[in-house]
Amino acid sequence: MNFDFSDDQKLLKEQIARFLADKCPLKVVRRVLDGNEAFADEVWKGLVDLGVPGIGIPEEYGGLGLSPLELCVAAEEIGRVAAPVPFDTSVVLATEALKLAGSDAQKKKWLPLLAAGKAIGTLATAEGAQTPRPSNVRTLFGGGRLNGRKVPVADGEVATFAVVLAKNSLVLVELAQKGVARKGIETIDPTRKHCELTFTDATAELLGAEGEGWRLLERLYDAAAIYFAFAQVGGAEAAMYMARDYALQRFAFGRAIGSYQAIKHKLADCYVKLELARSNAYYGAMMLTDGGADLPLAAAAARIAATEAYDFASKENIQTHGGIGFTWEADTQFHLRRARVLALSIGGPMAWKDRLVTRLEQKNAA
Amino acid sequence: MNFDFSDDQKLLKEQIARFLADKCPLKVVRRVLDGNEAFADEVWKGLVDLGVPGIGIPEEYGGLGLSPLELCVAAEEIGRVAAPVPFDTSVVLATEALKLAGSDAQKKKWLPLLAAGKAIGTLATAEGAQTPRPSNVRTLFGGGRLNGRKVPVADGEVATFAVVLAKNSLVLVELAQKGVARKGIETIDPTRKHCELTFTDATAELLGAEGEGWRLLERLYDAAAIYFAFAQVGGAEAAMYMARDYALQRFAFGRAIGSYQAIKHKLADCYVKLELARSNAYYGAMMLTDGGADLPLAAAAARIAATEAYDFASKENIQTHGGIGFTWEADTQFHLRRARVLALSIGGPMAWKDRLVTRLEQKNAA
Amino acid sequence: MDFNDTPDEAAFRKEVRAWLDANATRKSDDKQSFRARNDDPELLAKAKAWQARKAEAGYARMTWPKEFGGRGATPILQVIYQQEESNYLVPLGFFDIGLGMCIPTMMAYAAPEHLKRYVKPALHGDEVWCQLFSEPAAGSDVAGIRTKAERAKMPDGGDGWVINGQKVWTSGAHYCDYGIVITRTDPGVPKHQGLTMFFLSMKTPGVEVRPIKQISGGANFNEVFFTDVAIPDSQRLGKVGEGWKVALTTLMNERLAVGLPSGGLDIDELMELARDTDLDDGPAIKNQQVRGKIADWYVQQQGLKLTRYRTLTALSKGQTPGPESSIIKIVAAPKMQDMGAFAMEIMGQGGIMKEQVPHAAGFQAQWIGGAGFRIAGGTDEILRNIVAERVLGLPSDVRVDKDIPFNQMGKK
Amino acid sequence: MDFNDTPDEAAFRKEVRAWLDANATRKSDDKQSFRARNDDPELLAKAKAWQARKAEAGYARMTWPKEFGGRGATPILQVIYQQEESNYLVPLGFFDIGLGMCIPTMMAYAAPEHLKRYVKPALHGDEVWCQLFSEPAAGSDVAGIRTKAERAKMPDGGDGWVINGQKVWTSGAHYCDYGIVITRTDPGVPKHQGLTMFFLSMKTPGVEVRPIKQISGGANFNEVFFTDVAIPDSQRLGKVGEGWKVALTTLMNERLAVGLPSGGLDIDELMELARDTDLDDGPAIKNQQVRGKIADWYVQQQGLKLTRYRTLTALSKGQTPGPESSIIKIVAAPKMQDMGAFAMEIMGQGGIMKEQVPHAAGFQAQWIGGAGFRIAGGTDEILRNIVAERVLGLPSDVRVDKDIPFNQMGKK
Repeated sequence: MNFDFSDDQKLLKEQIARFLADKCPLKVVRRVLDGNEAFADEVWKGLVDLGVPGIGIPEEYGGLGLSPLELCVAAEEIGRVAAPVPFDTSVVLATEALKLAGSDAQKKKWLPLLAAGKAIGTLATAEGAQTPRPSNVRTLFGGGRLNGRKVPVADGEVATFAVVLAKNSLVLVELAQKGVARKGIETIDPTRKHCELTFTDATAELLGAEGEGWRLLERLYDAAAIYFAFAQVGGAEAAMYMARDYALQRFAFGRAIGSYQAIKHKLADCYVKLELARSNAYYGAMMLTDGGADLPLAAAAARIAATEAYDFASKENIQTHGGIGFTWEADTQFHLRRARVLALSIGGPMAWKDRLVTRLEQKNAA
Repeated sequence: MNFDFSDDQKLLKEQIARFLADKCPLKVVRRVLDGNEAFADEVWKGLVDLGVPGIGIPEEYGGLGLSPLELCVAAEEIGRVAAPVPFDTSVVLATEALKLAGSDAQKKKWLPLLAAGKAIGTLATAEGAQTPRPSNVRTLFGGGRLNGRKVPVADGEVATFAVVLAKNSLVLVELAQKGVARKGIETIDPTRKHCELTFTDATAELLGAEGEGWRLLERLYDAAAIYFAFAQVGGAEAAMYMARDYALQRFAFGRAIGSYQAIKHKLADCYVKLELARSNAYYGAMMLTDGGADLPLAAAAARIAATEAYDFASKENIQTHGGIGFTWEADTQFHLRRARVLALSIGGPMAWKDRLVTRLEQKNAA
Repeated sequence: MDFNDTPDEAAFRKEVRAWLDANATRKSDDKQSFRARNDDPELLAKAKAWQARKAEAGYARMTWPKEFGGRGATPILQVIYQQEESNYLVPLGFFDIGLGMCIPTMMAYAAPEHLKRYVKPALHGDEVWCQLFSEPAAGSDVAGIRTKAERAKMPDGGDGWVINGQKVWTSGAHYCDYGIVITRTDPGVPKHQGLTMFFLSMKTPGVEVRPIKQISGGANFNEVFFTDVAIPDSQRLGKVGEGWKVALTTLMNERLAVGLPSGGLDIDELMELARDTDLDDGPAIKNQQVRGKIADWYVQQQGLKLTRYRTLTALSKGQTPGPESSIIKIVAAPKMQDMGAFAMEIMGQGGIMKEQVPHAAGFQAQWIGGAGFRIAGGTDEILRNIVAERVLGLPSDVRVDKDIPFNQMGKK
Repeated sequence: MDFNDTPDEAAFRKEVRAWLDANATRKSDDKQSFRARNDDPELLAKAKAWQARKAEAGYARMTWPKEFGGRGATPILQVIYQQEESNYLVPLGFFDIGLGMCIPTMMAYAAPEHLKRYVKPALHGDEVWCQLFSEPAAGSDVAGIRTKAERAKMPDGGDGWVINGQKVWTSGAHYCDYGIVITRTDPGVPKHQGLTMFFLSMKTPGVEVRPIKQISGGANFNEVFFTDVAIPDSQRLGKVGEGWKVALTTLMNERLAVGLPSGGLDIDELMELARDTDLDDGPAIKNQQVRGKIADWYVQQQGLKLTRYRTLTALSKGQTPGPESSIIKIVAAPKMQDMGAFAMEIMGQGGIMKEQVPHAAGFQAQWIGGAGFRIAGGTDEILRNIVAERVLGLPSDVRVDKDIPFNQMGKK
């Protein structure tokens, strides 16, 4: 039984954690919240120096060629500090999409740039406030040209390219061209910038075979669900300990509020959800690494548990803080916002629960 | 604003409450639990003497001709003591079915007997462990003959007649005939006896028009949902106060367990659910009395809130009691069992929630 | 059982409606609002004008005695007035704390000449009052306040006090003229015993108001700093050391003021969203998980509305309402938070965007505002304690600070 | 990251499997069980025989020192043995408390001659032990026990004790030969200080065992009454007044013993039911509310199983497991109760019938048994306290009884 990360992986985790604790305290997240930066540049550069974007990229494409497990530990630490960097977009979604569906030429072109932090990629699927379905996606690709509108797109304003869902296919489109208009939009989480992308006869190319978009997206989301789960586990743990620390030092009626069962049991519930999420995330990581048959089921379980854990911890962290936790000055808000963005960005829990049961039915039928 | 029962209704409520407190303490329920009685005969007789079965029956049919409000207060008190009597079956389901769908001849024959407690009626819809639907009901009526099997049927062993769902119609069948076989079955609540009824060319007659069964059943269930909601509110309140009283006298670590927030907040939640249920039940009672357009919606809301309140209070009453609450000797079990029987007998919360939203859609479309 | 007025109530309602028709504009639908933003100075002026008109007509505080501009009326009449007024486009909300909490406290404790001076301007909207209770280290535990008041001579030689400290979460302090403030005058006795209440002008030198920006972006609350604020002893309310008793009067009035949260998005808008929005397998409204949630929240929404009707029934009958209204915020606050979050989930990834679909920003505001609503005016936890103790008669929490002098209370 | 054995573990597993194949019958599928009913006397005899065979082969308590019949092995080997054994049709469960809690307590505190006398028969299943701790007035608060032990001379003139009182919730007392019992020897000191532990034969005159019937119908627990039960001082474990320290040894071993609830119905059976059962609108499995619940419970079920694997990983590496296993019963108990209730709801009104559909009785047993599981071995509330205090480092509840002599503790 070896259901844990290796010592090397733990060392990498500590290294990243140390870097982020030093360079990405929550005041950096606040700077992005209140300012106009696309993301925290120096944090991103540091992560690039540590090799994070290249962790999952094979050595032949300029990456470190490490396993998904190494990327999972990075995700957890980045999630823990709610780092305002294009990790979820570039390192997870775009990189994994290329690995999954890219032609050799596409991989040769983009993966080394992604690994070196010289390109930022993103994924664009939604077209407004509705779950994209084959019947409602209006963005079209044909004759090498892409037309349509995608919103919200995380990091779209600074991304080098986007992987775009066009009807039933994925296409890769470089964003610095005149067929692409980018407009920043407001969202609930100003620490992760989003935009609207409008394509007007933009030059683009298929990523993967034509008509395979939904199938590829499902596989991409399974991988992303697991990496996101680690980010959510990290964030949930941070929010829980933020609440715990406050509960130890805040006094009401002559004693620490952490001595009241209402607070104690609330935080115990945080811990319970966190450990359920962690265990499910570990299994997802293992399946991702082994390409195990349980991968789709494990991904769904990891996603559901982690979303629940982060949502709950981030909400109850504010509740534990009381009034001060609801002020703009409080650091509680970062986890609340990020939890919601991560919860919705690759489909919410309702969708994943349905998916989980479908996969369970398939497994039982097999 | 007069959203309350009248003084006369409250007087009736007190009268019934006094009678039940005296004649139907939980040791009577225990007697039925451990024994072989069909129900607590002396309690039933006393309720008949008080006129309870005739409350909702018009005077021309030998009843008291009172409004649904009077039957609601009776239901609350009967629910409070978890009385082992055929109230839900005979007074609510069978009586209301006759009032709703009976021909004048049928009403003339049965309502006076029901009012006087000389007949007991019941309703038989289920055919095993599945929600009855047009596609799965196998019991058939034709040429005055009924064939099929209904299980579980509450009070079926002692009922004079049953209202039976036969394919798409309701029929009335007298049970003391050779075409009817009755067999007692075990259920989770031995304080309310159930049986299996098998019909073999049993003589029966339509109740309401042919093919109208499902529509009638829906209206019958709306009325029943409201009376049951009052019974559930009564039961939930009793379970809550049983827990409260125990929490005041049980000590752990040198103080009453009712001084711990885990217990305090649990019981506060009981109270919150109880008051939501009570308010929704009141509105149901008002709609039932006025025949208001909101009746279907109010019935569904009353049913959902009351089921939730009783379920929660009966479970957490045991939890508050700890080990002693899980023993056969404890009175906590009566509410746990009864809550579940009432929750499932006319459809569980999931079904009612779907129904509620359908009705909300209809209302909004209107 | 009905929702009808008694004959007297009906007559009064008719009178009110006629007066409102003559003096204000009826809303075109019940979702319309005055879009009150407390930081709009023009709005305050309008609100003051409306308050003045209302007060002149005798509708502003009908339950007050006639000598103070009221009618000595039963609470139900006041409720009827408010019900009717809510159908008109008028600016409200600036005077609730002053008239609901501060002035009643003044009536109970202030000298006759002060009442003569302050009640009428407050009632007529000329002067706005705020309540200065909460502090950074005293939220749920109001009696733990640290703002000090020490005896001092006033420049005119009279007896007075000097106040130093900080208040927080003061609604409307930035536009208020007066406030009542609770202070610690004796740190050497147990915490409830060393408090004293005062009232003061918010323009008194040394009073500084700073708005608090909330996570939601709003800034309706303030921090108020007191630096050597000198006030005469005549502004004391109640005896020295009996401030807690005075505060209880104020807070009891707060409890009476709690109503249903009104306006905002609710079931109708959620149904609309679910009808108009696709999930993976079709319109959200067809999904049984969505239907289940809608049903649960509908039952809560109705339950609260109907519970309120039970309270009004008691008022209408001249009875004391039961404790049922204590459930309102316990239910309404998490419902607000959860419903907002769920609506965002229905919108998918796009649920994070502000102002892309009709109610997106509204549901997001509920989600984020719900987190604050679960805290403001009594946290979920404090309210459950109150229900458990006052309604169910369970014992209070163990109080370790009861008999210890305030300045002896160690943190560890 | 994998679920594989180390080479040593794999070799051991192979050895165990070979031994089990030679000595027991393999289950045909993993849902099959021995249908253990603790009150079947024949079953006990079979269990004793199996225990003896196991002990002879050195598998009964591998972590114990060799002198006591163990192998001085690491815990992971014991876990591997148990994993393998669970695939065979063998009667288990009678010796867990004795070998897991009582005998380790004896090892820590009993005299060498007593260890010589008692350990081997316990290990070999010849003698069964029970733990006599809980009392009617001392459940969560074990240290609040009232059963008295008073010094007395034995008939042979030796020093001894006379025990009077009542224990409750004693598993298996009706078939046990020996027990360890905690008593109050000094009511004049604070409650944790006046306790003393003993062991005794359950056949000692004055010991009376009565089964407790539970709501679920089962009767695996007992009340045990002590009426002038005389035992020699040599049966004392630990010093007089230090019984709490001894009890903590016992209870710590209980914590290590907590595993996953195994057997019973779970997701597979719920899916089967949902597939085969119609709701109003078709097969239950198509209903998104049903799917949502299945998904939630699957995530919990998997989460607990995988959390257990994390613990086993630590054991396999020779490390001390983290606190993660403390979540198991907090999750598993309400899940059992809720899933049972939900399965009944799927069956509609017929959900109340016993034994009409394949799993009806099983789900009903979960619903009703879950209520007990939420209490037994630490209530939901106590377990959350433990997580909050031991894992998160939050303060303990205020203890009003800490320094008060036991006999001075008034009820009000």
